[in-house]
Amino acid sequence: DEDQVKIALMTDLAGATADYGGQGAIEAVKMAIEDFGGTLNGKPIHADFIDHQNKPDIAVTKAREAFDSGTDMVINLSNSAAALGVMEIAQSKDKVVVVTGAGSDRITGDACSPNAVHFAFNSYSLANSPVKALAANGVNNWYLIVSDFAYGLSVEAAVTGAIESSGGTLAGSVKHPAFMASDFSSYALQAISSGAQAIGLSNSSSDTTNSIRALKEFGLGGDQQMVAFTLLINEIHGLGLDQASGLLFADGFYWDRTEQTREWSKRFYERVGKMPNMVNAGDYSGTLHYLRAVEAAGTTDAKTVLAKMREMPINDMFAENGKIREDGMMVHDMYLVQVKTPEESQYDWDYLKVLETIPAEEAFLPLDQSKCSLVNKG
Amino acid sequence: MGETVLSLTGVNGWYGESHVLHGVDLSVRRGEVVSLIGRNGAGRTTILRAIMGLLDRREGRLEIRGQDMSTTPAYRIAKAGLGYCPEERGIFASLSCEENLLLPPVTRTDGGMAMSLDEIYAMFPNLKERAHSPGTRLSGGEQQMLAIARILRTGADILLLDEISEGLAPVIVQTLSRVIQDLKARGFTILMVEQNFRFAAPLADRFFIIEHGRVVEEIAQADLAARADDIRTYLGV
Amino acid sequence: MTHILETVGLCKEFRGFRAVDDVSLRVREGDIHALIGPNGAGKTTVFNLLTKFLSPSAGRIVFDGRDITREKPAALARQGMVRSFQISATFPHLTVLENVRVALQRRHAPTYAFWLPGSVLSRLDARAMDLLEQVDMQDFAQTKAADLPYGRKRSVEIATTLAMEPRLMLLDEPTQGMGHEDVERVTQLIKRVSAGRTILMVEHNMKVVAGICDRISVLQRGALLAEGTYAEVSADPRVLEAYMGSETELEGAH
Amino acid sequence: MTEIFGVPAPVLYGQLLLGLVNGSFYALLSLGLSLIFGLLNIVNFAHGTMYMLGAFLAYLLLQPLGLGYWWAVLLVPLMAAGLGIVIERTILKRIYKLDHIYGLLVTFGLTMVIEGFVRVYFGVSGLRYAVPSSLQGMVDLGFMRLPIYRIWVIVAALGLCLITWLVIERTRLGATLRAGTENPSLVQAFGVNVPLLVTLVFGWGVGLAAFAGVLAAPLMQLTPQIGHSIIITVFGVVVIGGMGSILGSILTGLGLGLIEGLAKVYYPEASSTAIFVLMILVLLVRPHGLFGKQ
Amino acid sequence: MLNTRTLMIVLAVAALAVAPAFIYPMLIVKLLCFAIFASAFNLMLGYTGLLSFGHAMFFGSAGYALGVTMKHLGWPPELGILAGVAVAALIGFLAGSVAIRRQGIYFAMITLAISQLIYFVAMQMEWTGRDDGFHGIPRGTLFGIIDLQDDMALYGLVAACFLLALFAIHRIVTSPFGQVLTAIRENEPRAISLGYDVDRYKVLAFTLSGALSGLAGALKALALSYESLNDLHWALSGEVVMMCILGGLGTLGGPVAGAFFVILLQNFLADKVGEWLSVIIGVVFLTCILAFRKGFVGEIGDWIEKMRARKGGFTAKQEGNR
Ligand SMILES: Nc1ncnc2c1ncn2[C@@H]1O[C@H](COP(=O)(O)OP(=O)(O)OP(=O)(O)O)[C@@H](O)[C@H]1O
Ligand SMILES: Nc1ncnc2c1ncn2[C@@H]1O[C@H](COP(=O)(O)OP(=O)(O)OP(=O)(O)O)[C@@H](O)[C@H]1O
Ligand SMILES: [Mg+2]
Ligand SMILES: [Mg+2]
Repeated sequence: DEDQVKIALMTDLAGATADYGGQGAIEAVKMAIEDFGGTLNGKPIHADFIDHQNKPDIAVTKAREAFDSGTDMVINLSNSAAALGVMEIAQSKDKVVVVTGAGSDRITGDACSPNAVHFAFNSYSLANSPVKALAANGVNNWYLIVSDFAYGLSVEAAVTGAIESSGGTLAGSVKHPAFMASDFSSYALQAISSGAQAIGLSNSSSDTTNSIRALKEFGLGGDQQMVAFTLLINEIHGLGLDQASGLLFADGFYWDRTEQTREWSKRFYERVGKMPNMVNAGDYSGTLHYLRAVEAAGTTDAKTVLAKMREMPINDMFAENGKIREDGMMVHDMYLVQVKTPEESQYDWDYLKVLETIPAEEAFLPLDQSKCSLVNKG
Repeated sequence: MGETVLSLTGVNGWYGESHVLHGVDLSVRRGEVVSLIGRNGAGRTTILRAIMGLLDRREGRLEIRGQDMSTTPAYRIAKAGLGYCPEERGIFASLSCEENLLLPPVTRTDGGMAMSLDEIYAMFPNLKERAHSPGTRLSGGEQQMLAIARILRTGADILLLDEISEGLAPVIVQTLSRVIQDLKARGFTILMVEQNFRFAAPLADRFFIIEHGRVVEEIAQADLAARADDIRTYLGV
Repeated sequence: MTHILETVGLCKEFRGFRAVDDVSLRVREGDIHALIGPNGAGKTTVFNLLTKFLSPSAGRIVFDGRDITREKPAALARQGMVRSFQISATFPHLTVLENVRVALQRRHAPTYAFWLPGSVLSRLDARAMDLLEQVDMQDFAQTKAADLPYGRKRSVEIATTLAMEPRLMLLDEPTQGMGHEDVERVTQLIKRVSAGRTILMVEHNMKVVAGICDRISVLQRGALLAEGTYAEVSADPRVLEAYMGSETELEGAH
Repeated sequence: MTEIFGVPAPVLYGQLLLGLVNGSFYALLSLGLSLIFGLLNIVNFAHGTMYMLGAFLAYLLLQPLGLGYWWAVLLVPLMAAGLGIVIERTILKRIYKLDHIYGLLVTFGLTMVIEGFVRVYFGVSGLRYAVPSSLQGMVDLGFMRLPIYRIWVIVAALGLCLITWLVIERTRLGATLRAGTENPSLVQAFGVNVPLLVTLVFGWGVGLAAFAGVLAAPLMQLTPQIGHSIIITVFGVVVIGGMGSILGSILTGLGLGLIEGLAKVYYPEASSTAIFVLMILVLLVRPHGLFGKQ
Repeated sequence: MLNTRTLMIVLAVAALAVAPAFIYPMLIVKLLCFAIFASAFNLMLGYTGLLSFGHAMFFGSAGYALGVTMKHLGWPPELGILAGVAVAALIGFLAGSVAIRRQGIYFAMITLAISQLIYFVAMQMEWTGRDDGFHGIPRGTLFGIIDLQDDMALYGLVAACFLLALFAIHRIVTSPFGQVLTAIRENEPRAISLGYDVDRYKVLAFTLSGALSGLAGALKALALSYESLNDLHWALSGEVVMMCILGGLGTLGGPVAGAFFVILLQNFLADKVGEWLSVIIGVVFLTCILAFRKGFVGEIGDWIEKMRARKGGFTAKQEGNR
């Protein structure tokens, strides 16, 4: 029926990037609906959980089908290609998309859409802060290990930009095929022998964890630092602190940061058996924000709801005074974190030290540099 | 003549779906040379393959030295003392001549029939000369000798020989004829398939005529002359 | 008398082993020419060289006045030099008629036309039946080749070869593995189809050779040992020793 | 510092050595693949999966059972071989008489099933297997510091390759194997238990793959996909070397590791395509592979 | 016989006409695209006996070709599709010329390698959008009159192409060229000795199969307005083999049935069984290969033949008459 709210979580439920979605995402969305009260204007809130199997074309087909059968909002969309594809459809069918699982800067850049909101993180926000923070400590000579695919390159661009603007230098970089290589020793060796002060990992998922391992194996240490530009807490859990300790990265959410985050995270942990990562938290926060906007707007009409979403600030365990800009980016504080040493860690999932809070304005690309056509017009 | 060492009773055989043997009955006694003759495609090769357990499916009774081997897997049949020399010779390309010769495991030592390598080389001097060349580099005739020699080493005393004179120069066919006589003299039991009736005629004690996958006639050496007309009609000779 | 096929100093080495050694063979147009020799003499290798399934280590091959040493096998077939195989070679799941038709198709119908219906090939049927009659196979036209008895397969093969309108037919042991009846039939068939063309064949059956061959070349250890008519060759003591053996009654061997 | 085409010589040597490590994996895997192809006439698409499984089995031995690396080196190949034997007896033996594409397809199906299970039970985010304490540390080779563990990988892999090769080329069993590759039914008619031989060879081949998996386990995060990219590369190795050629597989595997190592220094973007280009080139010049027979 | 065939055709057309009323049209569009793809693949494996393990290269390249010509050059859809087909045919010709040097399993490996090569190249090209995919392909106006933005219009186009492709395959298989292909598959050395340059015929077959796969890929890209690297990935090549085998090789209906089955299974199961999907598909696939080797359509065909033979009074094939 017309005024029932139908949302769909579309993500990789079982594939290689299931940390960005999977069971955690399902539970996060369910928690949001429950916390909202389960119903909206007396009607139950309907949620579908759709597996795009990490294949953009399946995402596009299924999103089209979902929108055609009355879905109002699609959330998560791990995998940038899937996100970009679904955004186009959402625009042509006038529906809402909340991207939490993908990080491409294009989502709020040249491919931005009035129908899309980018919620949890993007490559700029992950790349920019660590570079700046290290520069302030005098670390400004970099070597980059870049995964040779769109996301890796987008991170690389953001990182190089940040290095330049903070007056650093790039000692070199090496590109590796994305998700195809399991042997990173060669890249690690090149990185270490470059003598750079910081080695940046412009890759993601298993590529990042394997890079970290290889760097450790070949004796990274002393005055050389590793910085990851896309890392989830699950991956640290998989790596173990002995491998990951000392690693610096930017994160959008850490479960053990405040009382509010802890409370929510423990509820999440009970359902999933893992602590939430920033995508999980984003899924929860995004769903909740959407539902609140629908309630406030009193309709599911996309234009009206999107306007409400932009108008209302986001205040929950994920974001304090988060705000959706006209390019679609939900800007919020980010955190520069460092992985604890095994000795520092006191209890399960006690993995990170929050070194610094990066205010929203600094964490995200300033609007005046945006490539988004929505911004230039406005 | 000795006791029956090999007998088939009501044997049916199939290649995949196609039913080729239709109730074969035959038996061979110790020390005998028996020849299966018939037209092309009559099923003679198939009978030998049936005995060796190389068909896709076989039914009926197979006895070797009085033991029922109807359900014995192929690799055990050889161990009962059978040596098989296939129609296509089956020389292994990746093995040297000598490796080919040494390939079949010695299965029976009790019968005392196993020939030593020296004895074999004495019988086939060419093989000694080419011992280290790859098997398929041998000429057709040498390959044929190798195929026979190979099964003499194993201690098998019942030999199944399929068209061993096929495609060989007359001069070699004559040599082979002598080899068979020699083997017979040593006490081997031989079941051979021959297209070349004139090669088989002086060697065999008995002949089974095969047609459409069954034995249609049995002729003893002594009756050969008398039954010449019958044979002619069966074989079109 | 013209020679349709000539080899000049043909050699083939397999990793140091000379299988064919300086063979200069000349086949006269219109003859049935036999190549005989002990096993491993190199007969099949010579055939393979002639039909380009192997390339020679040295020497030249001249067919009908043209040097064909570097020609591709298919091109050779198109020029009229066609080989039939030692092992029976038919298209097993095609009918006898289709077997012959495929051979006719290459010359007389489109072969690359993937846009035309298959029915355009039916105009070859009459010609195919004609060929089948020549080998006495007209009654089997609709039988699948796989279902034919051995000797009949040979007939199909020969009909197929004839469909190529060959000027020179190469037959490798055409009677090998055949019963007496079939040997007889195929021998007569070869004789019959030799009219107007040249045939070069390898054959161990001396009866066949004696019966229909005009000229005989004897190979031994890769080299040409003797050449001549059957009477000449069979009188040569070297041939007797290397090939035919002690039996004077030659048919006795087969 | 001397430079070779703009790369400092020590860096280059280091990369070549690392290439050799990868090459050892390729050699071990393609050897098993060749062996299986030779006797079973099956292109084992599941070979990469067996490699992955080897690594996960090692993990499984460690986590619930507490059996460490050396136990894994010993037990995992046996366990994998056992699984291989079960698969051969129950599934593969049904398809021997069919065209060999069925072998490829059945093993493709097996890949989906086995990998699916591993994914369900272990997840995808990657597990960690530590370098055994006895092999920790680095050796200073002068031009680079090489982890001891990698030296062990080269030694173990090449040692096993050598043993396998010797068995096949120099022993009676090997001769029987080679003969079985050509004409199994005839070998059977000579009294050799060929079905058993086939089963054992499959087990051995799979065991080699699993051994490679155990060797690899401490070198990377274990995800169900680790077999994917390597199997495609190994197919390439086998085609370049000549399918079924044992020595060819070993040498080509090592050679390819070295070439990849070079590519990663001079033109890293091409390191993943190098093998395919090489493969096409080789096939244009030598259609049967570098070591293949006609 | 002719009657049953006409009946089948009428039924198929009727089914295509009413289907959108019951099933989500864009899903049928996808099904049809994969059905064309699987049928094109069948032209290689089923009728020529060559297993290509790299057919995704045609499917994907055609999609990119359509994308580039329509988005950047502003070509209309009919020309975009043609461009896709042409590019796929060209790749088919080039890849075929290399791969044809080997047979059997080697052929499979080489095609796999070539398609991987194309995959990596596409992955590193700026204009493909790399793994972000090629976005925003306009659907355009067919022949300047039919606006394909309308899903039903698009469906009509795809359905028409589907029928056309099946007819084309049927025609190719029964054509004089098809006859030569059969001969080559049956006995290649003999075909050579009859003067056929078999490599050329195989390359042509590969090219045709590539072109038709390209048609499928181009249509899919047009329908989704989107093209991605997945369409070039070897997993897709594996999937199309699976479709053909499941449905039945060497039959016209088999690949269609197989494609429908696999896609529907993926479509409906994925959200329900989650992580178990690949296990389930794998088991289904294995069972089919081991138990119904001829595929659904092949097994049903056999069964019908058996029933017919029983009715007609034949008991078994004639035997023992040699
Ligand atoms: N591998 C096979 N598959 C199917 N049918 C076969 C096979 N081998 C032989 N046949 C068929 O079985 C029948 C008997 O063949 P067999 O080889 O036993 O005949 P044969 O008497 O030895 O004749 P030949 O003179 O040809 O050697 C023939 O009709 C043949 O076509
Ligand atoms: N591919 C090859 N590699 C190595 N040696 C070969 C090869 N082909 C043939 N030979 C050798 O060349 C010699 C001639 O072989 P060929 O097959 O031509 O003999 P043939 O005269 O046809 O004998 P047969 O009458 O037995 O058929 C043989 O010694 C054979 O071992
Ligand atoms: Mg026979
Ligand atoms: Mg010969």
